[in-house]
Amino acid sequence: MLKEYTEQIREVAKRLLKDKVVDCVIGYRKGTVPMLDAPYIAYTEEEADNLIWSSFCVSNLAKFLIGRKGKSAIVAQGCISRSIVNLINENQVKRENVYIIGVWSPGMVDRRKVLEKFYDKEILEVEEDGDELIVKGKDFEGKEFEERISKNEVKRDNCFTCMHRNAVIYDEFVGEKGEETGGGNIDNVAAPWEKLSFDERWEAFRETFGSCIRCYACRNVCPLCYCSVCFVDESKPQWCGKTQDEADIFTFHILRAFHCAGRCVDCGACESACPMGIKVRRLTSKLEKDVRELYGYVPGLEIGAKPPLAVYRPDDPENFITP
Amino acid sequence: MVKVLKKDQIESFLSKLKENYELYGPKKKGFEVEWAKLDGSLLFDFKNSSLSPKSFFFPQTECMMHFKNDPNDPEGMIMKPEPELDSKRILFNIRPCDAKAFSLLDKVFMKDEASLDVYWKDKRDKTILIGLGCNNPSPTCFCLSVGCGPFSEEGLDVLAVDLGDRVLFKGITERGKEIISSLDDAEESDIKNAEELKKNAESKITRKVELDNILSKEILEVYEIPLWDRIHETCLNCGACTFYCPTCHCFDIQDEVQGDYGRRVRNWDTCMSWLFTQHASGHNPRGTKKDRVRQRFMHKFKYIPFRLNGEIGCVGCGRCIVRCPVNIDVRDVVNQMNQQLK
Amino acid sequence: MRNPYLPYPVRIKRIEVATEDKSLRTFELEFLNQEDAKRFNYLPGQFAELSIPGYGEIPIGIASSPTEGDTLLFTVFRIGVVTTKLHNMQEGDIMGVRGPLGHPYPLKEIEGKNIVIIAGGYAVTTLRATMVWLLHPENRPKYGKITFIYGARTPGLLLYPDQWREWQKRDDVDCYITVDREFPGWDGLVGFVPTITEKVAPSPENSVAIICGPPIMIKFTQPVLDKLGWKGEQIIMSLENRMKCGIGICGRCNVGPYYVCKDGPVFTKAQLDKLPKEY
Amino acid sequence: MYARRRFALLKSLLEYVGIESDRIHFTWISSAEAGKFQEKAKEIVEKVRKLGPAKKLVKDIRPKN
Repeated sequence: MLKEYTEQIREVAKRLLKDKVVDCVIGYRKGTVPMLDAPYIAYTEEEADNLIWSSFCVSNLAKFLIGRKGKSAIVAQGCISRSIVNLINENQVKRENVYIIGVWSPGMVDRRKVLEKFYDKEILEVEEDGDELIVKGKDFEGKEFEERISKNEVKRDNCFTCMHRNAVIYDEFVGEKGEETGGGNIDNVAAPWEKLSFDERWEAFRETFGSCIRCYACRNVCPLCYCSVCFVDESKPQWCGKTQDEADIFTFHILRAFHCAGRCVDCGACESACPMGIKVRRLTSKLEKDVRELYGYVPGLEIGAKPPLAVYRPDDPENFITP
Repeated sequence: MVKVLKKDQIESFLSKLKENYELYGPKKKGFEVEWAKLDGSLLFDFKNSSLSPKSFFFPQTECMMHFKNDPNDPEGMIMKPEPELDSKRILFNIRPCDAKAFSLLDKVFMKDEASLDVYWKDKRDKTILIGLGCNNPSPTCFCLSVGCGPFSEEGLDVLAVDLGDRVLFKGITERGKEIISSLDDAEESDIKNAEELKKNAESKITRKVELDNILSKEILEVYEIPLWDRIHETCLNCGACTFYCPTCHCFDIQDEVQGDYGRRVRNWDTCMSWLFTQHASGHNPRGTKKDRVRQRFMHKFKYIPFRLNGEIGCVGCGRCIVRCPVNIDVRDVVNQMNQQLK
Repeated sequence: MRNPYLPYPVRIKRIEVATEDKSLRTFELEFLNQEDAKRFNYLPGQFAELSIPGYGEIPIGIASSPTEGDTLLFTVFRIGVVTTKLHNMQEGDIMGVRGPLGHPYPLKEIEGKNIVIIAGGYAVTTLRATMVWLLHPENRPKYGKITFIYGARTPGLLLYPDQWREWQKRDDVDCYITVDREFPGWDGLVGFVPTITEKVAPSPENSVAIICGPPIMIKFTQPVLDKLGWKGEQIIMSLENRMKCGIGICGRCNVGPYYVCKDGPVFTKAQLDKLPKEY
Repeated sequence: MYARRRFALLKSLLEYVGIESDRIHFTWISSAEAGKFQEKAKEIVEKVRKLGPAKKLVKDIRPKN
C-alpha cells in the first residue's frame, strides 16, 4: 500500500463526507486475497477508513459514476480521470455531480504476472515496499518462502506506456504529482501484430481470444460500455450468436473494440478484469494508435473535445476508399 | 476396498485403462491448471483446476437437437435427437469439491422423470470420477464449512490419496472398485498415512463461513436483510463467478439455422445478466443489480438448502473468490448474511 | 428414457384471429403421432412450450380442456421473436409442442366447493380451459356454484366470445363479462374487473377463487376479496416468468426456491405471501 | 457520426486481425451516377470473388462428419 497516499485519501474523504460536500466517496479497498484490491464506496467517515491507495488498484472506478444520483467524490489517477472526461463529453455524467480526488498512479501491478512468476507456489501475502513487492507464501510441500521482486517487472502492459499518470482534471489533488509517463513507447507495442504476415495475424488473434468464456467482464468493467442493450445481447435482430463458436466470440470482441474506437483511454481494466487473462488490449490499443496517427486525437484529455468519429477533416486519409 | 500403486507404475496402469476409456486429468498451463486428455503421466502437485470440470457434463455450448430446415420435406421442421456420447471416460485427480458439486447437480438435472436432463445423465453415466484428496488446500478453500471437505467422497467413484512415492486408492462405488481391482491391496500403514494426511489437510482449512441463521430463518427474512443494498454496489454483473462455479448450472436455449440445417443449442447463462429474466413485455422480475446479486447468494445458501434438506449449493472451492474482478468474496458475503440475521 | 427437451411434432390445424386488433391469434394444434397425443396428459392450468424450429420456444398456457379431444388450443399474443413468427405461420405448417408442463389448478382438491373465476385481458386462456372442464357434464355435478367474471379493455379484446355467450345462457353459471368503458353496440357490463367483483361480492364461504390477469387487476382485486373475508389459501393464482427449459433446471423463472415452470405456475396467495415478489 | 473515419478504422482493424479488408468497400457515388454504381458493383464483386469464400469469422454449425 502506498501509505501516505492512503492516509491523505482517507483524510480528504472524511472531510468531504463530514461537510456533506458529497454523498459518497468512490475509491478502492484492500482485497480479501493478495493483489485483488477492489472498488469500494464509502458513505460515512468510518467507512472512509477502508479506502486505500496501492499498486493493485486496477478496476476503472468511473464505471460507478454512470447512473449514480447525487454528488459523488471519486479517487482518480490519470486514466480514471480521462474516463470521467469521456463520460462528461458523452453526457453520461455531469461535471458538477463529481468531485474528483486526483491522484498520481505509480503504475499498477499485473497480478497475473506475479502469479506466473510464482507458478509453483501459493502466494499468501504481498506487501509493497517502495519500488518492490515482498511476496510471501509456501510451496506445495508446505515450505514457506519470502521473495522481493521489482514492481517494474510485473507492471501492467498499459501502465508501461501510460502518458498521463497524474489525474488530468480534479477538484483536489492528493499528494505530490509524480512522473507523468510510464517510460515505455506506446508506438512500439500498441499494435504488435502489424509486424506479422496476414495469416499469422489471424492465428495470433485466434490464439489470444480463443479462450474467451464470454463472461463479459471486459465489457462490464469498461466505462465506455454503458449501452442499455449491448449489441451482443440484442435479439431483434440477433447480431451475434450466443455460442462458444469462434465466429461468435470473435465477432463480439472485434465489434466491442470497434465501439471503443476514439474513446478508449487504455486504462487496462478490461485486461485486469478478464478471468482468463486474455490480452484484450491487443485490439483497443491498435485502434487507439490508428485514431492518434490518422486523426491526431487522444481521448479523455479535454472537456468539450469533439469525439474523432463525430467529425472529419477534408484532409483525412482516404486510402481506404475504393477509388 | 483400499488399494495402492507406486507412482512409477501409474503409466502402465493408465495405458491399460486407455484400452477402454478416454482418460482426462489436470494439466499445468503457466500458473493455471486446465483439464486435458492424459498423455501418460498424472499431475499431483496442483491447486484446483482454474475452471471447474463441469463442462465434461455440461458443455458451455451443447447441441441438444437438430432439424431439417425445409418445410417442404416430409421430415422437415421436426426436431431429431442428437447421438449420445460414444465413449466411456475417466476423470483422474478431480478434486473432491468438484465431485461433490456434480453429486449436487445430479439432484438438479435428474430431479424426477419429468425433469430428467438426458444430456447430463448420459455423460454422468459414462464418466468415472477418480478424486484426489487435497493434501494442501488453498487459502481460499472453505469446503469444511459447507458440508464438503478436502477428502470428501461424495460423488466420487474412487478417492486417491497422494502418499508421496505411492498413491492410495479407496474404492467407493462398484464401478470405481472395478477400475482399481487389479491393484495391490494397501498396507495398514498406507491407510493410517492417508488418515493422517486427511486430518492434517482439514486442520489447514482455517477460514470458515457461518450459515446457521441463514438456514433457520424464513426466506423473506433472508431476502430482506440490509446487506443486499451494499453488496451489489461494486458488482459488475459479469458472469465470471457463475461460469467458474462448479455448481452454477443456468443455461439459455437458442435456435440456429444454416441453409437446410438447423439446431437447438444450449449455452451457459448467468443470473448476473439482466437479460436472463427479462420478459418480452419489458417487465423484469429481477431488474436491478441488487436483485441479481441477491439471487446468486440466495440460490446457493437459502433456496437450494430449502429444497434439498439443508444441503448447501456451494462446495467451498473458492474459485469465485479469486476470479471476481472486484473481489466480492463469498465467504464475507455469507458471514455477513448470517450476522445480519442474528 | 424420454428426452423432456424434445418437442412432439404437431401440425397447425386451424388459426383464428382472436381479437379485433389482431394482436392475438388462437392456434389449434394436432399431433402428428397419435401416441404423442395419448402421452400428452394434461389438465387446465398447465402450459406447454410451443416450439418453432429455427426460432425457439415460448411457454404458453393451454387454452383447451382435455375434455375437448386430442387437439390443443393456444391463444398467443404477438410480442417477441417466437410469437411474431408464430403469427406469421399458416394452417398446415409443422411445429412442435413440449409438455404438458407445470401443475394444473387443484381441480380435484377443490371438489365440492363454489368456484369463482376472475380473469382479465388475455390471461383468460387457462381459465377458459378450466371453465370448459368444470362445465363438462361429468364434472359439473362435483362443484357448487360457479361464478365467472371476465373483463377486457374493449369488447373487441374479449377472447372466446362464442364460448362465454354460451355460458351466459346457462343457468348453472353466473357469468359477468365486462369492458372498461362504454362502447357503441356493447350492452353488457361496464367497469373494471375489481369493481364488478365488488358488486358481485362472491362469498368466501366454502369457496375458492382462481385469478389470472395483469398485475394491475390483481392489485386492485385483492383488497376487494380481503374485504369480503377471503383468505390467502382460498385464492389461487397463476404466475408467468421468463422460461427456457420448462422443467425446473435452467434457473431463470424462480420465485424464491420455487420454479414457476416446475413447481407452479399455480400458487395460492398464501404461498406467494411468503415469497419474494420476483414475478 | 461520419462513415469515412469509421470505415478507415474498421478496415484497418480487420486487416490487423487477419481478415481480408478487401471484403469491405467504401466509395462515394452520387445518386446521379448510375453508371458509376454499376461499374463499382461489378468491380467489387470481381475483387471479392478473387478472394474466394470467406473462411474467417464464418460460423459453420453443420455436424462435422
